[in-house]
Amino acid sequence: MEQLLNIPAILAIAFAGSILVFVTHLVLPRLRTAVVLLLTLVPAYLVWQLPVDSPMVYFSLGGFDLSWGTNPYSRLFSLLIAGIGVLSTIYSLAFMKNKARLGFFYLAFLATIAAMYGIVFSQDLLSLFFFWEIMTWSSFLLVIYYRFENQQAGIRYFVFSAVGAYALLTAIVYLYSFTGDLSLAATFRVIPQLSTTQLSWITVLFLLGFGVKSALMPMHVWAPDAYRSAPSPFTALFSGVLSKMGVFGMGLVLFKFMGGLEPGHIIREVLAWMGGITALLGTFYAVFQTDAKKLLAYSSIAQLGYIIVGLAIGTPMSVMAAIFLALMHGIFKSMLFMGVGSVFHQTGSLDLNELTGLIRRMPLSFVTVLMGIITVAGVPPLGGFVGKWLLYESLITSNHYFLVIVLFTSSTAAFLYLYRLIFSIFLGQEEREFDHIKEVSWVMWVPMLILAGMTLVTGILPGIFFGPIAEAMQYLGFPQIDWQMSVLFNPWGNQVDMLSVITSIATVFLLGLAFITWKNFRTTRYVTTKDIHTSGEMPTENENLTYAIDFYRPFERAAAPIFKYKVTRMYASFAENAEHLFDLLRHVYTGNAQTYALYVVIFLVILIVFSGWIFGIQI
Amino acid sequence: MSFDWIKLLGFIVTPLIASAVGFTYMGLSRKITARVQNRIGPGISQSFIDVVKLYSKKTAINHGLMQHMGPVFAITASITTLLFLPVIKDSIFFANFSFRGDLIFLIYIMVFGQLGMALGAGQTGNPNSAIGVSRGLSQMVGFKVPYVMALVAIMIHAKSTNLQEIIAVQDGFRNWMVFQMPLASLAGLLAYLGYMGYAPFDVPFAPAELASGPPSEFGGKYLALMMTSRSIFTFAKLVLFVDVFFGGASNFIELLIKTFLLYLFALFVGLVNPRFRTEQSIQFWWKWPTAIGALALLLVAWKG
Amino acid sequence: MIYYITSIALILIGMYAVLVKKNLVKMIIGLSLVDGGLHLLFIAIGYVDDATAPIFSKEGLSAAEMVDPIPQALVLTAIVIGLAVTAVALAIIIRLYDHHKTLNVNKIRELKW
Amino acid sequence: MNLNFSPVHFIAVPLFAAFLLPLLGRISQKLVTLVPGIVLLYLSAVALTLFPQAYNEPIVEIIAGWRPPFGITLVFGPLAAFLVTMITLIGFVVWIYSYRFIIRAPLEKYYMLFMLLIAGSTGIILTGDIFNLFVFLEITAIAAYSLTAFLRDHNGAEAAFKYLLIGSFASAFVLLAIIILYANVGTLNMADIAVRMGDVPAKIKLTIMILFIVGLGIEAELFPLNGWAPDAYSQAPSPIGAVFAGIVVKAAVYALMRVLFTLFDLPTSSHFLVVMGTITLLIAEMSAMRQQQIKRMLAFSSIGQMGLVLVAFGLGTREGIAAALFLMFSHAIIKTLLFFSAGYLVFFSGFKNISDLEGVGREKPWTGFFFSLGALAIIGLPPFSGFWGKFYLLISAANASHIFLIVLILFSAVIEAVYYLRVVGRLYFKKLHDIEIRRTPFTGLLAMGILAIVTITIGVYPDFIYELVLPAADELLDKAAYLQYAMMGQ
Repeated sequence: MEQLLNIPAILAIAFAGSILVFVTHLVLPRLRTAVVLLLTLVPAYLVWQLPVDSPMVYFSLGGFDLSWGTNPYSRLFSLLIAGIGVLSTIYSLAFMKNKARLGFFYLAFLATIAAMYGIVFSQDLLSLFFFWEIMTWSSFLLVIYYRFENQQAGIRYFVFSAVGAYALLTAIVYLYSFTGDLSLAATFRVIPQLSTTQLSWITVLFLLGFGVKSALMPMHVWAPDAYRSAPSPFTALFSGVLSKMGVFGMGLVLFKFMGGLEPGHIIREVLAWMGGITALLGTFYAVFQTDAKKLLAYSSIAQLGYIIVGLAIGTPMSVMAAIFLALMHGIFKSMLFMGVGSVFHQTGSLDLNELTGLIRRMPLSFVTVLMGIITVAGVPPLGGFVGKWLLYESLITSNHYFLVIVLFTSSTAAFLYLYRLIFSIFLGQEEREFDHIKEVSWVMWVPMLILAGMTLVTGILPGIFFGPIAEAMQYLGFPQIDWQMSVLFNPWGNQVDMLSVITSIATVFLLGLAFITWKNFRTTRYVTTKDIHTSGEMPTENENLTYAIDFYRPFERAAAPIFKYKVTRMYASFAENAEHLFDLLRHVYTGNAQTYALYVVIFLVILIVFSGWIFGIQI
Repeated sequence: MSFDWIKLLGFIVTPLIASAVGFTYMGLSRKITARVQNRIGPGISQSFIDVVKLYSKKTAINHGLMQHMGPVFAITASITTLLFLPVIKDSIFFANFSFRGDLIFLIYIMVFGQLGMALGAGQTGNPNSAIGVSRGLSQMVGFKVPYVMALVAIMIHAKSTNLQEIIAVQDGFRNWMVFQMPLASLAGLLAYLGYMGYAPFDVPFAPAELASGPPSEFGGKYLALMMTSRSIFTFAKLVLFVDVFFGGASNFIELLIKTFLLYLFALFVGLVNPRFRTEQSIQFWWKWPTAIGALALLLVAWKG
Repeated sequence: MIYYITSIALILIGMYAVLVKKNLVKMIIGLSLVDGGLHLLFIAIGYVDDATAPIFSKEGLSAAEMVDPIPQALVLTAIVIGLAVTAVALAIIIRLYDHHKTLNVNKIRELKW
Repeated sequence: MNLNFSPVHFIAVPLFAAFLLPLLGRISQKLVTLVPGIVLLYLSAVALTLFPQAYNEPIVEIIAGWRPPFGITLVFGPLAAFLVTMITLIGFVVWIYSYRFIIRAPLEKYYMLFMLLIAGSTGIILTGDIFNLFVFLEITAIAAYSLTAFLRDHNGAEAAFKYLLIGSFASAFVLLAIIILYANVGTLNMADIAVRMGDVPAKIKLTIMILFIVGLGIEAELFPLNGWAPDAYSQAPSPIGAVFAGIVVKAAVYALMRVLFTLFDLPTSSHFLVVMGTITLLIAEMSAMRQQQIKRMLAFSSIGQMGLVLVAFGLGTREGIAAALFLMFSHAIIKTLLFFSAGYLVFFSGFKNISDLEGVGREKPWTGFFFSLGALAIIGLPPFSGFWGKFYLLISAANASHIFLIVLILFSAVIEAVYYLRVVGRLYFKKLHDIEIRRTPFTGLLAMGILAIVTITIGVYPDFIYELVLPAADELLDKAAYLQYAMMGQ
């Protein structure tokens, strides 16, 4: 009985929590912090102690039989939600301090988390969609939280989400017309009986729906602005976890629903290539951003491209890579958004051309961002490397040669924006105007450093993720997968031992550090960043020589042909033309009473004249 | 796991030998360059003298922690790369971690040092450093494309991502990748030019224009460590290319010959070429080398 | 038969007035004509040749000799309704004239699209 | 509970109240505002009392002692019970809202017409006599014309004239249809007509049906016939706009469906309804996209929703009709909420332009909140009632294999999302114009609050309504049973 109540209890607490916080904010603002903390920690704890295969909860709503439950796959994602959810909530406590409309903020924030729990626990398509939509509008509310910012971002986000959600809905009702039952179990049973065409349509619709949320190109245009406009604690959750709901759904569709789609099926290949192109173009766009959050937003799009490639290829190794990357992306991208958010919180700016030399002012944020970019870049020994390695090896061993090139190019280009991010914000010459900047309060840096620690741990011992992922993949229909705590290996038998890697790196690094610190310790001087020579001259105090504007102009020139076509512009012109058409159409309402009367008579005449044809003869 | 003293010794000695070879090559390159330009040039040992001088300098300045650690990052990456490379075929002494010398891992660990260096250079606040980094990273995107194409083609050909197995496949002169897979090798060698950073692809470090670019604010122990790292790294890169394209080396002499010839190739190309602008070099790599690499990939895919 | 023809003619004339005449009052007259035609038609349906009014005015009058009483009752109601509509319409037209100083339907088009 | 309520109350009480109000106006204005509330409260109570009874065993009330098929009957089955209850409850909420809304205008006229509207609408739903239906339709229409022109400072007269002109066409066609019908079957009781329909030649039957479709379609806002609707909605006072959307159109749709389902065989007209409904939906949503005036936009949105309802009816399956009824209910609630909140948001502005809304949301947080909530609900997002309506509709469309239809419906939903969110965006994002803001009185907020709570409650627990609409759908489909009890066994 206790276990039976667990999932409903989690969802009830989580949803009631969002409303409770709203009320608390109105009635007793002092208690708000405590209530927020309590209402994120309690559901997170309950999620943590849920058994992997908790019994299903069945109930009926609106004439449909619904069910909730957990399985290894959903548990994996629920833990991601719980973890990042709690950390970003804690972070938000300090970030949002003294901001306006906190009740509204936490209402939407907690509702989003609750809806995501709902999505992963849903064992039927209706609850899935139900929570999916709640997640959409609650996150929409957060995207438009800063009211004076460009509302276009919010509407674009919403419209794309709506299109995606409706694709999902179409697929769901279409499936329902065959099954007559919305539960996942029944759906899985019926799917083998469908024809290939039907199956393909359903798959494509589902993928469209989930693809929008995971910002798959060309459905990504909402993402940069939406990520940019949302408050940073939420962006962390948004990019880190919310976008993973799309991945969650894709995994479900590609392996659970469409078991019939063997690896190499055209849909899989197309999806994989879309993911690859997303990864490539997302990275290239990120290189030219001058806004830190927008840069990270494009980076998110690109990283999700990798994940989608892995899922689409569908070999055991690639799926493992994809899910691993999904978890890693949840960790490192929320960490990066938090780090950049801290900078924004202290300086009020996200402009890479304006910020400079903050490393000594905000060392902990710097460490976070540093770890973050190393992870994103996929450089060993941090966790990002593990995911990338698995993905590349799986692509090579499954004969996706050109895809691997695309991904590789993308990840090489990723160094560009990553370096620019950290360089422009933290490195370069220090500015007088930033002298007063201090490190953020511990409430903000503790979550950041916890995540940074996670990237290191997963780099050395990726097995702590492999275990749950392997279980989840068994749920998805893969055979038992061998894994080891810290050794990666591919189907050809080649391997990388992360322990020897870390041994080597740590030993050399520590020795080198000891050497360079110990040697001439006394005579080594620290000088300011103004104490440099350029062409033999020293810059004066109010001169800033940091090279930050148009950082990659040569690259931009080289890559110019790629950016000739802008999909955003295409959508915009489509929307504009559609609106013109609509505008034209509404002129049928001429405003003249006589015209309307004429319509009536003409309609009547048409009906009578063509009655046989319209109504059939058999009256 | 039994603890092998030979192995431990190997861990220590391999980098030392590598740096020695690296410094020698650097000295040679200066000499050769001078001769080509009809100068006498410094002695071959000049690089050794330089680095010893730098190490023995008493004072050093830094602009913050990141600059302090930048050279450490660099040397870490260089040595780790080296340790995972099969320097000499089947040698226990040089084996180190090379039985796990995975190519993709190597590609990534090689960036580690460059990233650390770039960060260190970034903190100095010298605009030349930042410009150099910007150019270097941009160029990297250029040459990585044909480079990875070549490597992937070879990995598929060898049905392995492990360097030792790739060497094993190239047993015998005729089975060297240069002959087995000429297209991939051509693409790889063109990318190799970019990797080595000699003209025409030396715009990131252009001494006359950028005051050597990234390292321009480094001095004393920092520069010394960086130079050491660079010497090791140069050697490691040469070994990697020899391993991948020229069948590795079964003894030290063979290794020296092969690496030196490879080194000379880059040097000579540089000596007769002017400098490309950044976007020119990127576009260069994205045209012919990439096309050749793609062709190589297609061929390998077609062969199955 | 003549009733049917007359009533249909009335309806059509009314329709014509509504659809073609630009004057609001004429349009309302047209509506009234349509109404009148409909009422006449309704009565005509219930009409039986040589029958009396549906009142038991004489001894021994059988139901078959009377016209159908229901249409007549209904038409009474319909006439009342038509009257009410016409009254409202005229009131509205007065308001429109006050506001627009015209009765041309084409010129009263502030609400459109 | 042996109180002897009768369905007659639904017509008689408001009718009586309507004629009483002018007299009361002589005594006290306070009474004039209170009495309609009492009447509607009473009607709601009656409706709720009779509700279980109607679902058990339909109540058939005979007027003036003549048994069917000769006399006039009132049929209070599940369908009628559902709709009447909805109407009275919404009427009551509208009264709460109106309580402080109409201030300068002559109160007794307003409430008299409002009562007539209620009486007419309930009459349409309750009556079992086709001519009676016509009469109630006319009562409703005349009240509606007058209410459209109620505010002198708007273009009410123009809107009212258009409404009247087209409405008169509607009544003419309905009357003509009734005449032809009577000429052929010789009876006016709908159940009786349905029984005798078999003898009517197909051509004539078809003509009658077309006349009914056009006549009632005008009131039900079918596409080419709905030119009057946006004008009337936008020019009538805000509560009346809500009444049009929530009550009058619903009654008209009921009339159309009752005629089509009971008098004619359905499948022949169903595809027609689906197609016309879709066209109505699309044209209306597209027209709403670029509207300048908020109430006009709401009007087009209403038309679009009615298109959805027609589509759902047109599917003709049990789930389809249930979906249609659910949609009617949820639309009545949500659109009323939207009209209410929009009414106060633009209260100060003569033109009620959307551009006047800029920044108002921050000055009037609650009203803005309710509008935003209504917007989210009507787009069809969970957990609001709008979602379930659409979902049921889509499910039944999928069961009928109308995949293309689903795509069109969802396409229109996207358009809807765009224009509603634009307005919501303006409420909050733009700078406030330099205008005087009028506070929303408590009664207004109360009315909106009730509706908001209802829409969320049903959104979270739709069974509450869904279990009520299923028997109602059965009633509409099961012609034989209707004939059985409407004829009182004869």
